[in-house]
Amino acid sequence: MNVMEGTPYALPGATREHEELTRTWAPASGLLRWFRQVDHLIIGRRFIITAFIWFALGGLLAGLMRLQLAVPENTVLSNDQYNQVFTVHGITMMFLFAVPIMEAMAVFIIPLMIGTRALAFPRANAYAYYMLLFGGMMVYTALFLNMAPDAGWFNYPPLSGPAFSAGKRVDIWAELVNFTEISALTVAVEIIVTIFRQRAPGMSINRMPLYVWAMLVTSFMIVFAMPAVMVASNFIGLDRLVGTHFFNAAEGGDALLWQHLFWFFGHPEVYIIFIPALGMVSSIVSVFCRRPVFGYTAMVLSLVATAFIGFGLWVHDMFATGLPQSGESFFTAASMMIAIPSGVQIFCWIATIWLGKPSFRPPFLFVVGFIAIFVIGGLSGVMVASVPLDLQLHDTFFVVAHLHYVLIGGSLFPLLGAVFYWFPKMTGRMMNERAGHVSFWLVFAGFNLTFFPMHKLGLIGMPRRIYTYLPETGWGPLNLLSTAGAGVLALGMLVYFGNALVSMRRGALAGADPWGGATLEWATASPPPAYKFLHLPVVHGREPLWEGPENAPVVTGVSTKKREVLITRTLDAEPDHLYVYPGPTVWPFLAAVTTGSMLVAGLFTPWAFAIGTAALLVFMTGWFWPTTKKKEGEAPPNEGAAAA
Amino acid sequence: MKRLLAAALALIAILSSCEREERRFREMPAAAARNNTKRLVSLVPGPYTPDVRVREPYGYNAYAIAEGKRLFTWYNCTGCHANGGGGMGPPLMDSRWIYGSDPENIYATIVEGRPNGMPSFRGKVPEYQVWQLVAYVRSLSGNVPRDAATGRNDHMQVRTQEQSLPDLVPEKEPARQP
Amino acid sequence: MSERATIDVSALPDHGFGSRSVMWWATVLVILIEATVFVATITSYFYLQGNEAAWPPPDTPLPGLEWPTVNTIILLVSLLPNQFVKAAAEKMELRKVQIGMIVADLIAIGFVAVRVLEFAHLNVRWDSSAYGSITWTLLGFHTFHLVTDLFDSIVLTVLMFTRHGREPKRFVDASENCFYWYFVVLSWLPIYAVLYWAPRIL
Amino acid sequence: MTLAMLSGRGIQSALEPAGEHAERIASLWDVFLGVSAVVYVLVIAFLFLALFRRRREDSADRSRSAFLAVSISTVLTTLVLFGLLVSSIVTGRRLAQMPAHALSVTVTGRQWWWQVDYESADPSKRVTSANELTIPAGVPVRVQLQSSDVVHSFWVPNLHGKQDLIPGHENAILLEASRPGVYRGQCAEFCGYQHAKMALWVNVLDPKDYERWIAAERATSRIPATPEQRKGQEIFMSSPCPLCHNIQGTDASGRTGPDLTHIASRRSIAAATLPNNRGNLAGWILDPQHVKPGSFMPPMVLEQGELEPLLTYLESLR
Repeated sequence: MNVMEGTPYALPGATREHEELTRTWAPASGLLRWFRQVDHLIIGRRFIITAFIWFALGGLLAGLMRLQLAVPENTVLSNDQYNQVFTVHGITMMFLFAVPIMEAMAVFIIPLMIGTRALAFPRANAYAYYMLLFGGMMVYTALFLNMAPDAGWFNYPPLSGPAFSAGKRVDIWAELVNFTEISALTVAVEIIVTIFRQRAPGMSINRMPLYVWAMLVTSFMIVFAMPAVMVASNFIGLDRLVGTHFFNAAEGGDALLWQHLFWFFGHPEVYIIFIPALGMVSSIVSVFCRRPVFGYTAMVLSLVATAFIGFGLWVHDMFATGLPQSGESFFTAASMMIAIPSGVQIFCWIATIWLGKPSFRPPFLFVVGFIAIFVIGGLSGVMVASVPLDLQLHDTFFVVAHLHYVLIGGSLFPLLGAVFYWFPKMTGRMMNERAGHVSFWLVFAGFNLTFFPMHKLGLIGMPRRIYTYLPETGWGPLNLLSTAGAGVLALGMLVYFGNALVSMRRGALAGADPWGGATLEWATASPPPAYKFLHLPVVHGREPLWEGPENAPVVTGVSTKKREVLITRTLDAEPDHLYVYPGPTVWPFLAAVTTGSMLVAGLFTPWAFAIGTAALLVFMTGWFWPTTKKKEGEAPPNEGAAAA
Repeated sequence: MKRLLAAALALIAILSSCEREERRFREMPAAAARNNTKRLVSLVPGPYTPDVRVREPYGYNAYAIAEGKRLFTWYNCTGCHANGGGGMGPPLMDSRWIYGSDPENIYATIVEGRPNGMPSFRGKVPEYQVWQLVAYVRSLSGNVPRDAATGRNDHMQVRTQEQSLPDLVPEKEPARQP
Repeated sequence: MSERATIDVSALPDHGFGSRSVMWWATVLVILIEATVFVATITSYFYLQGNEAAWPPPDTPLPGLEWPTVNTIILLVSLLPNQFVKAAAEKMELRKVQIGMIVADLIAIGFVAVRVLEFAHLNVRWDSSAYGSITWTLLGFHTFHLVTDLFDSIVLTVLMFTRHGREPKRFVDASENCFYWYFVVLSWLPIYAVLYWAPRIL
Repeated sequence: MTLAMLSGRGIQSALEPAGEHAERIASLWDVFLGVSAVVYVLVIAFLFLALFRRRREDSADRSRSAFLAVSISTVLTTLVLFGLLVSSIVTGRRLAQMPAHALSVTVTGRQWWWQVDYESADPSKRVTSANELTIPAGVPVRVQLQSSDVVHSFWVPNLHGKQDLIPGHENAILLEASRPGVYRGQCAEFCGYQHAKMALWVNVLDPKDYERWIAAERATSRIPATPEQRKGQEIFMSSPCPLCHNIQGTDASGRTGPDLTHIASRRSIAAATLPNNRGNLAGWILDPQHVKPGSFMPPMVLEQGELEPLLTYLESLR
């Protein structure tokens, strides 16, 4: 008997198919299996765990900062250490955690949710994972070697330039950006292609789940935003390594060029982190209120509008640099306008809750917490969008509070809810509900206790990124309160992740669909078999599992002897052709090792890039060389150029 | 054996990057001392042996070399040596050393001064800053590891950055007596 | 339940050209990413130019115009074999694809050779001013993706002569490779205009 | 808690305006805060209603009314945002107005202190000082902002918002203090090891007092009057100090550290980090890296009996 028995799209008595598919899609085995996996479930799980490890380390650094700032003139950290710690905290959370975790969740969930057997370009996906892993390892090795970047995650020249940052610290920043952006861009391409070409028959573009929409929009934002920061990081790398003058005012360079390039990436980055979370919220609200999200079209349009406006407000981070006033008014208007689509989504969720029957399971609690916190972040966002107010608030703890309300409230809360929600799909077991409630209340209380006082600290003059402050500033008591809150927050996180770790082994068995979900990932076993769906589903609506899946047709005729996936048309998802994906291989790992070595050696000599590119091309040839007569490579060589 | 080798290599990498990246803001009193506490005897038979207590503490410290670069301008070394190319004073970026390329010799040159124009900075520049200057001056002729040398500065460019300067083999110095 | 409706897809083809193929989509996205890189770099070029009273800065000669112009012509010529290969690949005519790809590769190698001369005639060093930096970087970026694509094309050409060359997928690859080459050529035109004509006209 | 937090008290607070610009920003803040509070309460009230309303077993479709509610909320949001936008732009316009006549001061950001130059058409009347900006009350002062190294940001919350000091760019900010007093400002853009201890004091004087002050400031340094002071000056001149510091009227003409001509009249040392008194001065001279690790002031090693005269001399520089 097979694990798919009883799932809605499995034809009964398909034991032979089950056995053949299991053999065909078997993950890598043998001594080197860890380096050869390409399946999106395995890579996705690793991606998620790795990103959460970086999150834990970044959180520890945050704890160190809170300890240092707890009282005036504290000496937990020296100024040199503090600068490294706050910089690494920032780059960890932005580059190593936030974007990767959102992509990692999608790598795991999206193919299941749209009813296909694999993520497009499985080997590139493995490569992207190793790049994230190596990038994080590089930064934390550097931190232990006292050579972590120390010019802030925003890394403004001239401070980050060769004249004011000695040694190789800032170069680590520049290389990390290359690591993480290669990873992020690769995954973005995979996700877009998967969503466009591999949806189950019948899932036309107006029937895609909102989470799929959110990831589609996010991936496009990544495609357009990340190149700007790669250009910037290469500029600063060249300035530091071979003496170019992009940011040297005396030779025609300009420090503001950096700020434009960086924030052209940096502001969309916030929405790249936030939009997937909106998708998660929609999934959770819908399931736990037992009805479709109210206003599907409005939700989709809001996502798209957010993405577009998100590219129009980068100067919002540069109001104090003395730019022309008319320009500033435009960016104020754009920054305020982006509140409208966010508002529409909040209203639609409240309407959904109103119309539905909410049940207060932990994932839903995290969503309620999200709304309560995120609205504060949104409102303080409207405040910093106003030029006059921003002149006072910019670069103070008010902004620290604002961005944590937006990023923790807007992204981490939905993410914690989503992990709770999809945990059974990932592990086959449920997380403990009671511990889930406890962790929610601890995180919620701890978060507000930590970050709400920071609004006030900013207003009474506390700038960001200071390693200490004088007693007579009067900032002591609120900082102490904030540090205490950080303790509660950390405790809540411990409970949450402890719960996850214990439940992984001992949680109650979940079954295919523990929550009564609406979307296709709940139509397969938990955890899903390597081939995901015994028969590919055909869908007729936005909530296929709520619309009588037993009566829906299924797809037959996809080969059980090859790793064949069904390619469907972009808009209406009509079956188009069949395509064979490759099996386990070690090449992505080798290519990632080569890329990583090239980037690390590039800290020291520009020749590393010439030699590294040559080596990489050789590896890519091995990667794309067709393996056997029957199994074929998936990508033509120009994929190689992309990854290089 | 292999593992041992790998561990040894890793350790070397760790130690060297620690050395390179350290920021020593607050030097021990010995290094911060004013170097006018001891007088050298002006007449020494045989080749000159400078009196040096600390032996080149900053040869592989990127921060100290960068500080040396800053002080090179701040203390107006550029007035005579220009940006290393030389002017009223001898150039510092070539392989020719009148008084020797060893850190101790350069230290002595700065602290003691030299005939024909090099003033003595005894008592004017704190000990550790002299050593920072020594490290920087040596970097001008490619005598410090390239990964610790400074990059370009933020002013008009007069020459290639220190990092990219070619390594110069110093001219043979007379063998020193023990 | 055994009467459940099914959609049998076993008759569907195992490849598709153009926008039907997943590779085409990946190529388009890669092109979008690289185009964004070029746009960001060209925008930086004009941003830096806006800061300077003279461009190129005083005492810096203009970049040599001969070699890049020769190169532009070579690149435009390369479109002919490129289109020939693309058409042949979509009709799965192996011999034509093989010949066309060899010709296209030879032209591209010629282009890279002339590119070396272009660098030699930029008349500025990357570390002498921001003008030099952005000029070298922009030309460097284009050269980088030119060289990688040339290498890929050569590998694919070799593949076309092996037993793998007959697989339909190889023809899809060849077609996508030509598609990408269009981008290499078309992205060169604005870069050529910026690097060699902007300092003369603007 | 929320209410307690909204009342402002602090050493440098945007909520206690003492100048025209800060007042305008503070009133705009009040508007935004009020509107935000109302919006937040409404959203949370609706959320709770939605969560806990009593649900009857009726099958009537309420999505029409939900559609209406969402539409109305969206329109209201748009209107409120538009209102806020207009009020913000109006305030922004007012802040941007530069009067034709204003006192001119140049502030240069340095790692990690502020150089302050009081401009005058007559070169002999220019005054250079550090870490303290003295301005007359009720008079517009145009502060030119420039940086000699990295990006800094000039921010005196009680008087105005911040403005960046960017190498290669000229920025300016207009201050107009409404009443005499002492206000603190601090660098607001991360600038390296001592970003945390790069502050300055702003003394707002009655215009008449200001005239007196600037006249005194224009004078060269006091000539040592007592033997102890004279000895101190000798020690100063033979030490490394003059390589970086300037004392007008003496041989000390360094330009890389703060000008010490009238150091004793200043409120603080080390960029508003320590109150200016004999003990702190001694500590700063002997071990500056303890107070501000990474700053460019090297420690002085003094012989027995050198410190006291040196301090006496510095304290005489009023």
